[in-house]
Amino acid sequence: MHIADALLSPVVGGSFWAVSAALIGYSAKKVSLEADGSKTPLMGVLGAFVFAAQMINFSIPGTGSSGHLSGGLLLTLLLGPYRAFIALASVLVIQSLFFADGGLLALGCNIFNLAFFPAFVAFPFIYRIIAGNSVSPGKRAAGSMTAAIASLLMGAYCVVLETTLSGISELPFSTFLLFMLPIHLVIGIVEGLVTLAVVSFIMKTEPTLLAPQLAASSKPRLTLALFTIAALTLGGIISRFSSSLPDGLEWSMAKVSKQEKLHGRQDNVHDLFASLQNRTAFLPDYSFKISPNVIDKTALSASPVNPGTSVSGIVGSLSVLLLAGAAGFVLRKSLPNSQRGIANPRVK
Amino acid sequence: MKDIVVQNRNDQTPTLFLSIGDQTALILSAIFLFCVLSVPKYNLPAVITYASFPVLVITAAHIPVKPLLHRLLLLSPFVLIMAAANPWLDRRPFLDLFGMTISGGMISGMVIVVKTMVAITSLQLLTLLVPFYRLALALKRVGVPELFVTQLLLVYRYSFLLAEEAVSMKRARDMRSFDGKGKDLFTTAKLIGSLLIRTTSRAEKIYRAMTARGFQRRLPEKTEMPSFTRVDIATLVFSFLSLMAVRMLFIH
Amino acid sequence: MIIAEEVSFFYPDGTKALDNLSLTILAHESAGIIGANGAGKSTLVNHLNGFFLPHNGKISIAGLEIKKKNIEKIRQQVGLVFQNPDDQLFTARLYDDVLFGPLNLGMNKQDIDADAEKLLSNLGLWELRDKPPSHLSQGQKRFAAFATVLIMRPSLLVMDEPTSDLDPRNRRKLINLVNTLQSTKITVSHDLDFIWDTCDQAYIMAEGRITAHGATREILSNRELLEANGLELPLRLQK
Amino acid sequence: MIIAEEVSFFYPDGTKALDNLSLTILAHESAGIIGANGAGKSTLVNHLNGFFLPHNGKISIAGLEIKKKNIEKIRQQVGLVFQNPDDQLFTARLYDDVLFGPLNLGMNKQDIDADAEKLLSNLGLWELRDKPPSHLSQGQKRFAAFATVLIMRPSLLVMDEPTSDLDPRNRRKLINLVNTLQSTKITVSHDLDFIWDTCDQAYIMAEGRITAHGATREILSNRELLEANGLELPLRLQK
Ligand SMILES: Nc1ncnc2c1ncn2[C@@H]1O[C@H](COP(=O)(O)OP(=O)(O)OP(=O)(O)O)[C@@H](O)[C@H]1O
Ligand SMILES: Nc1ncnc2c1ncn2[C@@H]1O[C@H](COP(=O)(O)OP(=O)(O)OP(=O)(O)O)[C@@H](O)[C@H]1O
Ligand SMILES: [Mg+2]
Ligand SMILES: [Mg+2]
Repeated sequence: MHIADALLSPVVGGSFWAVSAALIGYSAKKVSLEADGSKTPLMGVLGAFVFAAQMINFSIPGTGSSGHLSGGLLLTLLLGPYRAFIALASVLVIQSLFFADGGLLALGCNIFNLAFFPAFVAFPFIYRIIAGNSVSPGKRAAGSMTAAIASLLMGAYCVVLETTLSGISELPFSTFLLFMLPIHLVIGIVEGLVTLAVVSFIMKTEPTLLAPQLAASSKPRLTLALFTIAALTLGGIISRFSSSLPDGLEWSMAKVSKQEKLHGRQDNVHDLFASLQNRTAFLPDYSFKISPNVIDKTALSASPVNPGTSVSGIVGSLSVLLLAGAAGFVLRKSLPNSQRGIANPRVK
Repeated sequence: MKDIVVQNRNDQTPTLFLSIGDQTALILSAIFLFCVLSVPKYNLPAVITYASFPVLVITAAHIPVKPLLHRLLLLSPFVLIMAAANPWLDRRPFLDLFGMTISGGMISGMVIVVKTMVAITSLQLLTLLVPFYRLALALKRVGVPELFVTQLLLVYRYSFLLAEEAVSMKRARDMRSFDGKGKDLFTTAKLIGSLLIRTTSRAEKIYRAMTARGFQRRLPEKTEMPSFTRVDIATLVFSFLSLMAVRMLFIH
Repeated sequence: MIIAEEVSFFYPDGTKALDNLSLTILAHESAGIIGANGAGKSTLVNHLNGFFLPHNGKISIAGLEIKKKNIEKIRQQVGLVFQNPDDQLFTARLYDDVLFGPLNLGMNKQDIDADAEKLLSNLGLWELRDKPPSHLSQGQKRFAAFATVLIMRPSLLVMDEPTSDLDPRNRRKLINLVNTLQSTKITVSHDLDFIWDTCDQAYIMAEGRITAHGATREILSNRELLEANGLELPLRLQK
Repeated sequence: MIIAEEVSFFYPDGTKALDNLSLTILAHESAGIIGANGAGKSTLVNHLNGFFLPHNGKISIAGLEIKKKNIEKIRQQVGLVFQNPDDQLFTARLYDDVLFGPLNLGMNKQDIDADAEKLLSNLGLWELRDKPPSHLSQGQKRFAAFATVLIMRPSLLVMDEPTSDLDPRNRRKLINLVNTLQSTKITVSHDLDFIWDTCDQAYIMAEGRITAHGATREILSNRELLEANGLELPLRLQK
């Protein structure tokens, strides 16, 4: 489930960008430490494989609809956590660029939701604990199912969290969560079944492909996973608070800061933060809303006060749009062919 | 989905009146997206005004509009549901339009849709104007780890091959599947397993084909480009100023 | 009976692969389609099973127009052997591949097993039945692809370049096999001697349309006609 | 000069594909290798470029033994056209594929461009140069694969089933082209008439070994010998 750019506020999108970028850097370092160059092409191929596998749909029994593999757990089983994380992240980058799945700002969130959980949580702390390196089919089955379901549920939870924290959608946290979790439970079961079936198929026909999994690679630290989960739970609590009112993160930040003011703590820090944002003016104008009275005016009051949004505002903006189109047309016509280099004519 | 893959590969690189470097294009797109996406939830005019940037590029660079529109029609249902929920959940009157009351949710829902379209379009433009391998090199220059960039290039390169492989396997299956028999989860899982095996053997064969023709680890780098020129800097400054101007005008 | 009326087809990149093509093939006819590389033969073949739908014009097979809603019915009748056997074989075991179609058609497992054994032995593949198709030699793959289709007893059999990669003896075997089949047959091939031996009617294709048609031996001995369409006389008639 | 001495090779599943094969091909000879499907021809071809290394015996090319450490040198001399063109073409644009080898060899870009234009025009592919190879017709792919190898001017050219999927006129073009090349040539083919037209020496392969060899016309007109090896007379000699 890809989250889309337009549902995210820059603060939330940016934070997850930072987290995912750090994880990529971390994994890249780990992988280059392993110094097994022969696996680099394999990573590339398997990343592309995830893509291709998603084109083969199957019918989901009893529903009349069809689904496809998301592949996170499968790739981790084949490549180990670090390589799998990098491969999955690269798939998501390409999907965002070429398939309009998600988007640039949402990339951080999507990498986190779809790659972090299978690679760094579900595989090392669920699959391996249940199945270990055992070849017993029962243990493998239990391991894959649990791990797949858990990664999907955690991912879905994060989608809800990120969306409500952004406050662009009006859906309340708990409603949204109640909507998402059951769906992803089903998707998780299907994912687990398919992963299991694919793995046992490969075990039978080309067992050498599964070697990397059996040769235990170094595993991510438990503390990292625990810490992340704690942070996300906390986020959930905040969201639950905030989502009873619009403007999720901003509102809750306001509320928190208000409480802090009441308690007379951290006043300076908050002021500094707010004024910094004011001054840069570039960071979301949400900074204005952090002061509670603005919220009262724009978000909570029932009267239309936003001066930007009026009929004339919309008409104005539409004419700018038309003008821009016309300007482009003029620019195109006015230049002789030879002057119109390719996107970058310096490249030969 | 496959059509989209195909489309991108066949299109000639469109032309633009400005010649800016790839990093500049990348950075500009990022700044632009950031501006668009930080527009407050009820400010429709600002989002529409921002839409004029991609529109300018489309007309100036002579980019075929039809495929772009086609892509926009594929808006993720998830986004649409979220956008549609807003008018439902937020019914506070916001605007009076010829006696019709427009609610806050309607506006914010529309803002979501327009933002999505603008975001999608601008990424499409980036990928149309800058071929992928150059985009990847640009990423390397802005500090993305080399390992990751190589990975991106490999995934991209193999995707086309494997997409075709997957499509032909799916076709072979569909040709002999009837009444839903043959398309079930477990048959498909086997199919995916075979795809995986084929994938790796295909990769091996490609590797053979490459080494047979003198390939040694690195892809030949076809590009040598200066990092920043005056044109780049001018473009960056000018775009930045106009993006800020829109903010000043529309976002109070 | 297969009827194509003014069919046009464009690939997404704009290539016009079929250009107002019209064609009628009678039931139980064995039709040969010949033409230069890139003439659009495989594109036409892909239409006969509904993989491509015409952008203009229409095609019908035994009275059924080729359309989304008829596709499954059509695929039950039409057996298509692709030009590239890799497009046809997809399971991890040759035998599973052969059984896949009949099982989905709901045929009786025992009958199928008996059929499969006969067919595979006949084609010299019985010993290889447990191999993954990707581990076969190219000619073995070609016969394997043929088997996966033949076992479904299609009432229309379409073969795209069936003899390439076959050794001379297997090619001969194929000629005999094809000649014993009672179904309507369409063969696309550059092996004009094969067409000579297996087809009643020959259709010449060039630049996306049918440019000539008639009795096979007449068409194939008309040197000027063949040369005008980028072809040559069959080898048996040369010298 | 290519010398193979008692070479054996097994696939991982145990299939014995080469069985004590010995063979000598002289420099500047044009050698044809023929044999039934599954005889091991493609397996042998894969050895000539060091993709497979023999499990027993040894092979040397122009005095260089095929071994890990010589592989790079050998690959600069040997041009190999695979039986399946999909194994050969891998870039997103035909032209890039053609240039890939020469660029890696460090040839001069301008010379390559000129060469490529001449070669592609000659093969009728110049107009198609911007297409992705996977969007070509099967015969076009075959020629494309040929071009990617030919442009490197290998001193040993190995072609596995070069005529399949070619239309009669392109097949003729290939015969002429091959006959003008000065390099040592090894052609594996089921198209015995092609072998007849292009090869001086013919080698028959069966079950992983060479069972007969001699002047092409002698071998190819020996009906009993051919039939004993699962082959037939060339079509031109039939009837
Ligand atoms: N996927 C594709 N995208 C774009 N063009 C294509 C595609 N496939 C084929 N073509 C083009 O369409 C034309 C017809 O192709 P087709 O494969 O039908 O030829 P053919 O008659 O089967 O040739 P051959 O004898 O070589 O198999 C060719 O010019 C080819 O380049
Ligand atoms: N990857 C593989 N794994 C196992 N067996 C294989 C593999 N590839 C080929 N074989 C087997 O090895 C034998 C020789 O195969 P090879 O491809 O060399 O035959 P060939 O002479 O080229 O046949 P053709 O004329 O059909 O191309 C065949 O019996 C084949 O089934
Ligand atoms: Mg064809
Ligand atoms: Mg072979």
